[in-house]
Amino acid sequence: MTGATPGSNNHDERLAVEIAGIRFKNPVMGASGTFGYGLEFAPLIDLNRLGGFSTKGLSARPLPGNPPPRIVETHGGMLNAIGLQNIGARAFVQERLPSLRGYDTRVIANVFGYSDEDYIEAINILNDGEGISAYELNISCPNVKEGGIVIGSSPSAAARLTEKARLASSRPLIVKLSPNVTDITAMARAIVAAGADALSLINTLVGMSVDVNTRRPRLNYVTGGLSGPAIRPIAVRMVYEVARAVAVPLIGIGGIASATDALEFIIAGATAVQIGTANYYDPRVTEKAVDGLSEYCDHNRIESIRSLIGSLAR
Amino acid sequence: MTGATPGSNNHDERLAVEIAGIRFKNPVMGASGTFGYGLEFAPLIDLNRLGGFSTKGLSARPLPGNPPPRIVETHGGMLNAIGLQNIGARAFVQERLPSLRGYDTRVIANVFGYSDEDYIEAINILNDGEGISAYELNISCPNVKEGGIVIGSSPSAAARLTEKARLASSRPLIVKLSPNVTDITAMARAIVAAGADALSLINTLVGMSVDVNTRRPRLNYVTGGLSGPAIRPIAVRMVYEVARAVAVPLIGIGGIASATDALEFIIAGATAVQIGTANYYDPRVTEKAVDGLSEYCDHNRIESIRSLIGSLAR
Amino acid sequence: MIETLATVESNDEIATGYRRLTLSFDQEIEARPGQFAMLKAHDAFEPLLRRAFAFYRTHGPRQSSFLYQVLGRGTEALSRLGRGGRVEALLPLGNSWPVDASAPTGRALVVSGGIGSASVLMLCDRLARAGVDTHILFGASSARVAHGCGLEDFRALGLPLTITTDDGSLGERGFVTAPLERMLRTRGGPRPVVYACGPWVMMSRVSEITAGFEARCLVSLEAPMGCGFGVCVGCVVAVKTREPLGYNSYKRVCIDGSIFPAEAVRWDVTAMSH
Amino acid sequence: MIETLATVESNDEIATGYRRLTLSFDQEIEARPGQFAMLKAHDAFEPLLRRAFAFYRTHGPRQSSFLYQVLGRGTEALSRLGRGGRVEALLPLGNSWPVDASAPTGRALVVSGGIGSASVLMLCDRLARAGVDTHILFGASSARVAHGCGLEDFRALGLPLTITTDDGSLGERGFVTAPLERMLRTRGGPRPVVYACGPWVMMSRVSEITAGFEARCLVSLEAPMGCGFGVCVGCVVAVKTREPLGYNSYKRVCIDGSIFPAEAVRWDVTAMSH
Ligand SMILES: Cc1cc2nc3c(=O)[nH]c(=O)nc-3n(C[C@H](O)[C@H](O)[C@H](O)COP(=O)(O)OP(=O)(O)OC[C@H]3O[C@@H](n4cnc5c(N)ncnc54)[C@H](O)[C@@H]3O)c2cc1C
Ligand SMILES: Cc1cc2nc3c(=O)[nH]c(=O)nc-3n(C[C@H](O)[C@H](O)[C@H](O)COP(=O)(O)OP(=O)(O)OC[C@H]3O[C@@H](n4cnc5c(N)ncnc54)[C@H](O)[C@@H]3O)c2cc1C
Ligand SMILES: Cc1cc2nc3c(=O)[nH]c(=O)nc-3n(C[C@H](O)[C@H](O)[C@H](O)COP(=O)(O)O)c2cc1C
Ligand SMILES: Cc1cc2nc3c(=O)[nH]c(=O)nc-3n(C[C@H](O)[C@H](O)[C@H](O)COP(=O)(O)O)c2cc1C
Ligand code: FES
Ligand code: FES
Repeated sequence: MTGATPGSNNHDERLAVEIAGIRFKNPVMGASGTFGYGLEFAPLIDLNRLGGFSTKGLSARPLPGNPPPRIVETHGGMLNAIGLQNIGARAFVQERLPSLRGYDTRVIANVFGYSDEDYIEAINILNDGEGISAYELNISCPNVKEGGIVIGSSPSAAARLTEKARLASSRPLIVKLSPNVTDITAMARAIVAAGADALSLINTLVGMSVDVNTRRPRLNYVTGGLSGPAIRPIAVRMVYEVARAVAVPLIGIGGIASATDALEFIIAGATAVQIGTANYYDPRVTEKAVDGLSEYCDHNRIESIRSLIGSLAR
Repeated sequence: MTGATPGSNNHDERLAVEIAGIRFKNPVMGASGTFGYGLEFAPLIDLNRLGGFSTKGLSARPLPGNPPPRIVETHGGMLNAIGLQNIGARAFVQERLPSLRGYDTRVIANVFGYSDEDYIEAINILNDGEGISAYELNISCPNVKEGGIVIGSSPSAAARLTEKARLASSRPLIVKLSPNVTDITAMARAIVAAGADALSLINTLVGMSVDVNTRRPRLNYVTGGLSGPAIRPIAVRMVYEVARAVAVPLIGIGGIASATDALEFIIAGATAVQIGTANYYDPRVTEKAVDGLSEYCDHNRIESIRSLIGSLAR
Repeated sequence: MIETLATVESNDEIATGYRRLTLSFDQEIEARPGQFAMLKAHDAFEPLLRRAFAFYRTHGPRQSSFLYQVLGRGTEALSRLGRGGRVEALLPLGNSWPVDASAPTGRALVVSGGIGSASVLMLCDRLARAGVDTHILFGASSARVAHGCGLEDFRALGLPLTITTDDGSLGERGFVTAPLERMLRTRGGPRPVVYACGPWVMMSRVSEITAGFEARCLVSLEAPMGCGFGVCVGCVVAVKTREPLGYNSYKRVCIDGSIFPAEAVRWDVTAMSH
Repeated sequence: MIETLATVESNDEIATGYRRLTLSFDQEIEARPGQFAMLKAHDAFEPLLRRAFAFYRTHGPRQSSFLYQVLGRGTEALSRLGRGGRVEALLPLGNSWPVDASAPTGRALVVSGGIGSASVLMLCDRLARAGVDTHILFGASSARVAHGCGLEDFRALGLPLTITTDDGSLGERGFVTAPLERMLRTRGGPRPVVYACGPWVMMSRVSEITAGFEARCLVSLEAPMGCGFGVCVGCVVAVKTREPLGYNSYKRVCIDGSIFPAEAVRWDVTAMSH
C-alpha cells in the first residue's frame, strides 16, 4: 500500500490543498500555541512532511504570561491559561524565522493583541519577516481579559479589526473563530465580509476546574481554555455550520488526534486542519496523520483529498 | 467513619439543602432525560436515598422522537438527538405519578414545548398531578428545531416564557439554561428577573460526529447534544459565572460522575446537582455520590454541606 | 436485572480479532437465550458506555461466556482483561427467543450472520432439546471469521448445518440468505419458523425472503446503546404504525427487544450509523 | 530527546501505593541524574497527557527504572501494566543535578522529601563516586512511605543517612528540614552544597534555611506538565526578575529545569494547585 509507511508519501500529490492562493502539500498543520515556533519539533518529526503550522500567538511586544498553575488535565482534554506568553513579533522575525526558512513547510504567524492597534503593530513588524505564508488572527483567546473575549464574540468588533488587519497585512489573512458564541455563523459572515481570506476554527472553550480538597481553582487564572478530544464534536459541528454560511476555505481545529479525526472535519467542510493538544501527548501525531490520510486515500481510491471537502452525505 | 457505608446515611442531616422553599434531603438528583420517570431505577437503587430527580422532558402531548441513530459515543461523552420522545404530561400524571408517590424523594417535572402555549398547556396538565415538587423548564434542548434553541439563546424570549410559566405554575419554577450562548449570565439575569425561583445548568452543547467510512453523520438528526465528563469544565465555569450574577439557588449539571465532581459545582456556587449521562454507564452513581458526600463531610469535618456552597477560595 | 462487578475467568482469542470471555458472578443469574448483558472493563476510564453482548453460553447460575469481535474502543478495552480482571456488568437484559413459537410446525431455521452467532447458540440448543427439527444456516465473511464466530460450538450441537462464506473459503460461497431462500422454496411440509441474528442488511433481506414465503420470522436487532435498561431511549428502531409519525413509531431495542417479529420492523430506517 | 514505545520489564509494588517500574528501550539512551521522562500507558485511552517521572536508576543504556506513587489516573493506568506491557516514552528530558557544584567545598547535603527521592538516588551515587562527603536527609510521612520511596536503595549506598517521618514511625519524628537546619548550624568547616527534591512547601522551607546559612542550594521543582519538552509553556514557575512583571518572569520546569538554584525561585507563587 503506497503511503502506508512514513516517508513514502513525502510527495503524495493527492493530499495537496490550497487556501487563499497558497498551496499546502497536505492539509495537516500544527495548531497555534501547541507547536511552539515549529523548531521544537525538529528533533521529533520531519517538519518538511507537514502542510504547515501556526506559531504561538505573537504580540507586538514580548509577554510574560499568567502565573502558575497554568494547565490542568480534564476528562478528554485540558484547561490552559497560559496568558499568551510569547517572545514577541520582532524576536520571532529575527531569531526564529531564519532557521524556519530551512524547512519546506508553510509558516502561519498567529497574531494577538490587546487592542486593534496592538494587532496592526504586530502585523507591521511581521510584514518585514521573510518566510511567513499567512497571518492567523487570534481574536478568540479566552485567557486575556482585555480584547480577546470581546472581539471574538462581537461580529462588529471582529469585522472592524479584520478590515484594519486586511489593510495592514501584506499576506493572506486567516481569522480564527471563538466557539464561545451563540451563533458562530454570524461571526463568520461578518469577518468574511470584512475581507478575511480564510477562517480557522475553533479556539478553546472557556472552562474551569476546582480542587475540592483545597477548594481553590486548579488554575491560578480561575478559568481557562478547554481543548482536546473532548471538544471535537463541538468543533466539527461548528465547521459544518460555517461551511454552509461562507464561501472561504476553512481550517478545522479541535480535538484532532488522528487522520480519522481530521477526516471528520474535512468531510464536514474543512479544507485543512490544525492539530493542537494531541502534539503534547503524541508528539509525532502530525506526521502520523499525514500517513493516515494517504492510507485512507489508498483504501477508498481517492484521487484528491479535495474531493472530500464538504462531502458529507445526507 | 459515619456515612462511609451505603444506607448508613439515609438521614445524614448534614447533606440537606433548600431550593425555592423546598427541602431536599441531599443535593444529589437524577438529571432529566437520563433518569426516565424515576421508576426505571427502582430495581437498581433505593430512590428514597436521593434528593430527587427530574423527569424526562414532558410535553402537552406524547412525542415520538427522532429517527435512529439517536446516540453516538464520543471521547468523554456522548451525543444524543432523542428528539424528546416522551409519554406526555397527562400519561405521566395518570400512569407514573401514583407509583412515584410511594417514594420519599423529590420529583421535578421537566417541561418542554414547541411554543409558549405548549409549555403552558403542559404545566396546566401537570398542575393537577399530586406529588410534583417543582417544574423545570427545558428551554434549551438543542435537538428540536422549533422553540428550543431560539428561546434558550434569547434573553427576551426566555423571560417572556418564564413570566407566562410563572403565572400558570402552581409550583416553584426552575428554568434550565442552555450553554450554547455567548453570555450565560445575561440569560440568567433576564430569567430571574422574570420570576424564576431557581436555575439549573447546563443542558447539552450542540455537537456532531461523522462516520468517515460512510461519510455520513453518525446521528440521523446530524447534530446532537453533547453530554458527559467532557463538558464538566464548561459547566463548572458557567455555574461559577451565574452564581455571581444572580441570587437564586442553582442546580449544577454537566458531566458529574462522582461526589468529587458534584463538589466542584457546589464549591463553585451550586446548591444542588443533577447527574445525567453517568446514570447510563454507572446506574448506581447517584446513590454512590450521596455516600461520597457524607464521606467528604466526615473527612473535612463539615457540619452542613450548605457551608460549601460558593465557598471557592481565591 | 442486577448490577454487579463480575470476575474474568478467561478471555481467550479463538480467531484473530474474535474472543470468548467467561465471567463469574457473585450472585445467581438466570439468562434466557437471546438476552444480553451490558459490559465494561472495570478500570478503563474510556470508553464510558458499556457495550451490549449476548449471552453465548451459561455455565451454571454463576458463570456465563460471551463471544465478541474486537472492533473499537469498548471491545479493545475488554480484550486487554486477563483472568481475575473485573468487568462492570448489568444483566440479564432484553427479551428472549420464543422457542415455543416453533411448536406448532415443529420446524425451525436459525440464520446466523457473523458475530450474530453469539445470540443463537443457546437458542439452537433449546430448540433441539424441545424436539424441534432445527437447521442452522451459518454465514460469515471468511473461514477465519466463521471459526471466530464459534463454528466449532455450533458443529458440536450435531444439528444440520449449512455454512456460507462471502469469499468461499469455507462452505458455500455467498451470503447466508441464498441457502435460506433455497430451503424455503424446495423443502416441502409445514413452514419452519425463522430465527435470525446478524447485520442489519442481512436481517432486512431475511425479512423480505421469509415474508415472500409467509414464514414466521423473528430477528434480534442491534442499535447503539446508551444504558441498556430503557432510560436513554437512544437504541430505538422504527416500527410499523397506523399513523406514520404517531407516538409509538419507535421501539427500544434494549427493553422492547432486542428480538422483534420481522414484519413489525421498518427496514427502510436503519438503526446503526454503519 | 527520543520518542519511543518502551517495554515493561517489571512493575512491582514495593510498598502499598508505591511501585518501581523498569523499562527497556529499543535504542540507547543516556540519562543524567535529575533528568526525567514523560511516560504513559500505551493502550490507555485516558488520561491523555503523559506524566513526568525522574530517572531513578539506569541499568545500562537500554534499561531504566522509575519509582512512582500511585496517586491519580495517570499512575493508576501505569500501575496496571504487567511485564511486556507498552509505555509511550519521551526521554531524557530536563537539566540535571550539577554534581561538580560541590567540588569547591567537597561537601554535600541531599535532602529528599517523599517520592522526591526518585530524583536523587543517582545523584547520591555520583557524589559518593566523586569523593564528595555526602550526607542524606531522607524524609517521609511514615515508615511505609519511606520504604515505598526506596529507603533500602539509599541505605545500600552506604552513605551517612538521617531519616525523619512525620509520624515518628521510623527515625526522627518531624520534618526533614529539622535535621537540615541542625546540621548547617552545628557542623563546622566549609558549607555543604544542598541538593533538594520534595513537595513545594518543603522546598520552600529548605530554601529559606539554606539562605539563612548562605549555603548554596539547588532544588528540583514540580509543575503540572502538558508536553515535557518546552512547547506548551504550561509548567512554569515564577522566578525573580528585575522588573516585577517582565518578560522573563516565568521559567519552564520541563526545559529550563526541573533543577533551579533555590534563590532564583519565587516561593510565594506556588506552581501546583495542591
Ligand atoms: C443487543 C446487542 C447484542 C450484541 N451482542 C454482541 C455480541 O454478542 N458480540 C459482539 O461482539 N458484539 C455484540 N454487539 C455489538 C456490541 O455491543 C458493540 O456495539 C460492538 O462490540 C462495537 O463496540 P466497540 O466498543 O468495539 O466499538 P465502538 O467503539 O462502539 O465503535 C468503534 C467503531 O466501530 C464501528 N462499529 C461499532 N459497532 C459496529 C458494528 N456492529 N459493526 C461495524 N462497525 C461497528 C463504529 O461505528 C466505530 O467506527 C451487540 C449489540 C447489541 C445491541
Ligand atoms: C519533573 C517531575 C518529575 C517527577 N517525578 C516523579 C517521580 O519520579 N515519581 C512520581 O511518583 N511522581 C513524579 N512526578 C509527579 C508525576 O509526574 C505526577 O504528577 C504524579 O504522579 C500525579 O499524576 P497522576 O496521574 O497519578 O495524578 P493526576 O491524575 O495527575 O492527579 C490526580 C489527583 O492527584 C492530585 N495530584 C497530582 N499530582 C500530585 C502531587 N504531586 N501531590 C499531591 N497530589 C497530586 C491532583 O491534584 C489530582 O487531584 C514528577 C513530576 C515532575 C514535574
Ligand atoms: C496550551 C495552549 C496554548 C494555546 N495558545 C494559542 C495561541 O497562542 N493562539 C491561538 O490562536 N490558539 C491557541 N491555542 C488554541 C489551539 O490552537 C486550538 O485552537 C485549540 O487548542 C483546539 O484544538 P485542540 O483541541 O487540538 O488543542 C492554544 C491551545 C493550548 C492547549
Ligand atoms: C439522552 C439524553 C436525553 C436528555 N433529555 C433531556 C430532556 O428531556 N430535558 C432536559 O432538560 N435535559 C435533557 N438532557 C440533558 C441532561 O439533563 C443534562 O442537562 C445534560 O446531559 C448534561 O449533564 P450530563 O453531562 O451529566 O449528562 C438529556 C441528556 C441526554 C444525554
Ligand atoms: S439503550 Fe438506553 S433505552 Fe435502550
Ligand atoms: S510541560 Fe510543556 S512547556 Fe513544560
